[in-house]
Amino acid sequence: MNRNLLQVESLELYREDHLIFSDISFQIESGDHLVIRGQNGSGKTSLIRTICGLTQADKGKVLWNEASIDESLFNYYEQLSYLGHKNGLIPELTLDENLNYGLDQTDKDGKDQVINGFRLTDLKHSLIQNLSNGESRKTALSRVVSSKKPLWVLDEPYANLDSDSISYLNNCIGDHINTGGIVITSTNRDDSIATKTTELLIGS
Amino acid sequence: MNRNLLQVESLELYREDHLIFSDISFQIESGDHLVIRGQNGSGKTSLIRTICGLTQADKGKVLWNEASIDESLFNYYEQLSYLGHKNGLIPELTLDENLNYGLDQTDKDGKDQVINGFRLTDLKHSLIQNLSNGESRKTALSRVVSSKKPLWVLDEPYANLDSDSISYLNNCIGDHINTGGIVITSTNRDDSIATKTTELLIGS
Amino acid sequence: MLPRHRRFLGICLVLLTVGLASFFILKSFQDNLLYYLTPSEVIAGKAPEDREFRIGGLVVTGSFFRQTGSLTSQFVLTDGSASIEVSYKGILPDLFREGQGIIARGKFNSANLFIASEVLAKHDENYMPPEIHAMETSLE
Amino acid sequence: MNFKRIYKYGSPPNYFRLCLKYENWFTVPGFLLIIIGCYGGLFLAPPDYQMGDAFRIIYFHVPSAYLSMSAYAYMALAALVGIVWRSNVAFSVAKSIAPFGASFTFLALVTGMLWGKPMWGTAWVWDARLTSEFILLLLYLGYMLLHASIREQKKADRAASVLAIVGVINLPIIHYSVVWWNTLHQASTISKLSSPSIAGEMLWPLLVMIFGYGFFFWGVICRAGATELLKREKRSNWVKEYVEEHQS
Amino acid sequence: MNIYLKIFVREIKVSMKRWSDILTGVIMFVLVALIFPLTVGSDQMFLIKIIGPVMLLSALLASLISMQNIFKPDFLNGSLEQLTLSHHSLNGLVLMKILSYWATSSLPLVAVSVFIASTYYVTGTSLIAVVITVLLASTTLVNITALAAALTLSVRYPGALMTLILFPLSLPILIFGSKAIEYSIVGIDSSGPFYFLTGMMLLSFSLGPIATAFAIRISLD
Amino acid sequence: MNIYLKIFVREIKVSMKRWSDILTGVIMFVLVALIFPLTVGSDQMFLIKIIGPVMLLSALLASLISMQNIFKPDFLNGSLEQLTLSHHSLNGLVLMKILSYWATSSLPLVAVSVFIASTYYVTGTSLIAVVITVLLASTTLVNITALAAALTLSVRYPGALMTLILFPLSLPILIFGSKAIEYSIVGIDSSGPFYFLTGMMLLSFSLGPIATAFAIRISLD
Ligand code: HEM
Ligand SMILES: Nc1ncnc2c1ncn2[C@@H]1O[C@H](COP(=O)(O)OP(=O)(O)OP(=O)(O)O)[C@@H](O)[C@H]1O
Ligand SMILES: Nc1ncnc2c1ncn2[C@@H]1O[C@H](COP(=O)(O)OP(=O)(O)OP(=O)(O)O)[C@@H](O)[C@H]1O
Ligand SMILES: [Mg+2]
Ligand SMILES: [Mg+2]
Repeated sequence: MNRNLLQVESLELYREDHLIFSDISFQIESGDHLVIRGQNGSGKTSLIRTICGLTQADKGKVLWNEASIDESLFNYYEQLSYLGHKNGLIPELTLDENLNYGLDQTDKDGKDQVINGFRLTDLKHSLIQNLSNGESRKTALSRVVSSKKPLWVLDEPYANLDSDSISYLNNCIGDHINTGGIVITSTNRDDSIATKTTELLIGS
Repeated sequence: MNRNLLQVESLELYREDHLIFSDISFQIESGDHLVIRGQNGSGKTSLIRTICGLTQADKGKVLWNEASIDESLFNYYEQLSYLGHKNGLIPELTLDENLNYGLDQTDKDGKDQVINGFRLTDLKHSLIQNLSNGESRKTALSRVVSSKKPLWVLDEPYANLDSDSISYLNNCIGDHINTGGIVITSTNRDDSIATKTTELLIGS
Repeated sequence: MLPRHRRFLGICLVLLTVGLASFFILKSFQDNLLYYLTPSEVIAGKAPEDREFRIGGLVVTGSFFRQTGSLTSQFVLTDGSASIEVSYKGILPDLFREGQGIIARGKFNSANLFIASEVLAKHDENYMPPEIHAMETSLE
Repeated sequence: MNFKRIYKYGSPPNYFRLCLKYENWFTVPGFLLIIIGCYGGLFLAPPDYQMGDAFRIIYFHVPSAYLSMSAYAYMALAALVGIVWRSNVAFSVAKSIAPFGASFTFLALVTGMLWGKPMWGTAWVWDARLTSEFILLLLYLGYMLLHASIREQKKADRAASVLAIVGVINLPIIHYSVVWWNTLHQASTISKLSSPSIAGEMLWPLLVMIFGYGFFFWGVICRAGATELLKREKRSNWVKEYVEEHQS
Repeated sequence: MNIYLKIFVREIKVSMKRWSDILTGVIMFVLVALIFPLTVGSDQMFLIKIIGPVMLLSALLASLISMQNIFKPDFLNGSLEQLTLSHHSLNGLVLMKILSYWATSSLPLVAVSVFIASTYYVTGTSLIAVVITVLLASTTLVNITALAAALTLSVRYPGALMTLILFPLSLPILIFGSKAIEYSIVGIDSSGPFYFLTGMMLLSFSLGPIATAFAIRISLD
Repeated sequence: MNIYLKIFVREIKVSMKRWSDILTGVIMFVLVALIFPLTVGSDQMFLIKIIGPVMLLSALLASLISMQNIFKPDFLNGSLEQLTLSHHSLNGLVLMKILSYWATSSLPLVAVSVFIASTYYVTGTSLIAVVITVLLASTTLVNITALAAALTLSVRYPGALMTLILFPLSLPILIFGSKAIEYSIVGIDSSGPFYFLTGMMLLSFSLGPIATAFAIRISLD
């Protein structure tokens, strides 16, 4: 993988006159895992959505490989895989269909391996609407992990996962950053995350 | 509070020819906190919904104070406060309106105290749709905590909460069982829960 | 294909379709999207049978007549080349007078008389004081 | 084009200052012109050879009709600028135009109906001109409602702007309806520039009224747009300074 | 497989699972069309007079009802976010979604319109005219409805706004569609309305998805 | 405050926030009513002939559109679960919900129908007949639509039931409603259809909420 660089410069966001965050700047590059840590309502989700270009910041900008993402959205999105609080899965389709009909390149072997790692193989042909909470979350995570995109942005990936799944996810993240990927996750606990991480504390 | 007794007798549930759980029996009474522990997809949610009478079991029954809940649904529901994976809040109403127009008796002081405990006081007049994930979860929990019903059934209450909120919730649960309440929660982690608990392990 | 090329292709496609669309829409305006038909079109057989439709034209000067004490009036409509006899029972609009453009809705009876169920006056785009109008008409 | 200049004059504080400064340059002449136009139209102009005095509705109908359309064009233009340059100024102008545009459309419809009842013999027919003008009113209403029902300001601006821009397609339809279709509504009188088919002494009050409406409209928009802008920019320094200045 | 084709296939699959929506559209169509002969009586002259508006009205309602949900579920379950964050052209993806809706909701209508028209005593070339009109009009309406749906995505209960936006944009289609049917049944030259309908169809297909995609981006903000 | 009253008030409040849905019904009503004079022309004889079906059809569509969302959002956000788990009578709670929808969506229609009827040249006692018909019919339709909505809540009971419920149940209302209007305009004794409508209204109010509550319980399983 090429070396990549994500820069965030003095972001500021208001929602209906209410300041969510201000003056957030950081810079991460290939091999980094940034954990955004903060209490409930501290603005983690809002920050993540801004970094992904879903929300327009009131001030500041996000740069991907030194180009503002607003100007090179396609290039940016070609490299970005995002998972928010919502899983982005279609409940009427099966797990397998959801992964196959996704928007990213699919690589059958890699995908099967991830599904297996999350122990979802038996559920491959179950409809998403019949899966348990954690199972659908893991499906959505499988999509990200098997996407082959360098930048992963995950909003609270650990909530609702059992301990085996957490450690498998941590393995995946570890592998990813070791091969030059970048990962951003958010959490509101003080639990320790396995891989070497940078931390961004937001909120008071 | 009167002493209450919840008995579960050899429950068994199938979903589309797939056995979710079988032969689950336990008995808890005033002062107990039952933690249902299991991995993702082990059937915690299904069990909880069966205990609440939302899902019909294929075998076995649930007894509340020695009467089958199917036969005395009203009596049972008069004592039950439930929180599932979904919060059950109306997004167009404010936090306060959601609590006031809920279905349970409201006791203004108690409610305000809980809201304060979860540090939601500032958000009292925000619409639910504008709250963050954890904030709406805490609102839903406040509804249960301030409901004054003896039996609380909470499905993964800890996911998405920050540590302060978790410890406040644990306080509330502790108070509740000390005054003769019964609490059932589910979790898929090995994290320790503050109060004295009984455990039910499900899944392999 | 590079995103740039794809984008270019997309833009071309859109422009092409918009062009084609404008062609069709403009073409439709040349055809009959009429609120009313002119007498010559009616004579040429463009009018529907057994069905109400609208004719527009000028009231031929001197053609108007009404039986005293009756609401039924009769007049001839023309567009210069063809004319049609119209009968109408009801109150006429203020602007109705000979030489004025009007629109009548109705259908032909067996005697080929156009029985109007509604008569509207169509004002033209000229505005002038009476004196000038008198001058202009006398010049003609 | 020199974008620097656009940025300079399009910056909120500059725009705000310009608005306050020139507001009266529009409202006052607009007011005067309307008074003169009313007097000229109602008393000086001779009656029409056919319609008599009833034709004087023209002095209210035509200006409102013109303004209803041009206001929509300005609104859509502002919306476009807003979307392309993410300009708060443009969005506030667009937003403040909508209610006035809607009122003028309503006025055009009402005066037209008042006029149509005696002249045509009916207040309303569904011909192309009348229908398309009615659609214009709906478009204004749609813009306002859409804006009102999205709580997030930025989002509301942009979503409503899309609607405004899509609706522009209606403007040529209104204007050319009388050419493309045989409508009950008359064809153009003054907007065919070569030779207006209206006598001079009837025309001048009409022109005066048209300009009066236009000036007045811009005056009002200056004020409304500036107020809107102040509301939106209330967090910025220049507004804080402005407010402090005017409180002391 | 080409990504756009893939999304098209996926959406068709999903629509098939949501067939209740499709069926509702068809039922609406039938209901509106049947109510007049059932209540007013089957006087042929009268039926021929109203078939134009009835057909167009049914088409509008059917597309309104079956398209209300074109983006909303995806918006709620987060897959619209994923669509927006893909590096493929959002315009193209949206077009595919619209096309799949068109295939599963408009095409059945066109088929049904044949039967309806026959119960209205329309036959021969007029029948073909009716079918073509329904096809052109419903295709245009699909695009307009999609735009209205996207614009009102972030409004939680978008019904009214959607209708209010839909109304002015679809009125010309309703009027010219009715005219096209009327003219061809009565025997007047109906090429004018047909040209107009075709033009609007093309216009809606070229500009509609772009505006819709933009509106989607906005509502996710 | 009595719990049922409380829920009624809450639902009215929510409806007010969802005012868009209310408006949709009204706009739908106006749209359907306008399209005929717009395309066929405003011939008085013709308009009086079609006002019956037009009114009933509009009422059906309006209630369909504004009621589609009566349970779905609550189902998705989990508050329907909470409703079911309360120790109050679910039938009663559902009745309150239906009543609040009736108040905010049917009553405006009744008001609008007065204006529509006058543009269709209906006056005097016929006007009153129209208003009463719309009132009775839309009240019945509210109950039927609620049932259909509840049945279609769960994915496992899809559109087929909607067809089975809505179509046959509303057809009699449409037919007898149109007859009631027609008879009273033409001057025939219209008490027959009115008795029928009243009967259906009472029936739907007594059995509708029970069936609806039951359907909700099923779909939550
Ligand atoms: C409800 C009824 C009416 C509506 C909605 C209506 C609408 C309009 C509109 C939108 C315009 C501006 C057209 C443009 O700028 O291209 C206009 C212009 C005009 N209208 Fe009307 N109108 C109505 C009735 C009437 C009547 C009854 C008369 C006179 C008998 C009339 C006379 C005029 C005149 C003289 C113009 C100026 C034409 C020009 O020079 O461009 N209108 N009307
Ligand atoms: N549209 C909005 N209008 C008003 N306030 C909003 C809006 N969206 C978010 N907020 C507020 O912004 C704050 C931050 O929200 P955000 O979802 O980013 O928090 P978070 O850190 O992700 O929290 P959690 O851990 O609970 O997910 C919250 O207090 C929320 O109430
Ligand atoms: N309707 C259904 N049809 C088929 N299988 C189902 C259905 N509902 C649930 N299941 C299956 O039952 C199992 C248990 O689901 P449940 O939601 O109870 O798990 P859980 O323990 O709550 O998991 P989590 O920790 O992820 O919330 C899952 O494997 C799920 O796929
Ligand atoms: Mg969050
Ligand atoms: Mg669970």
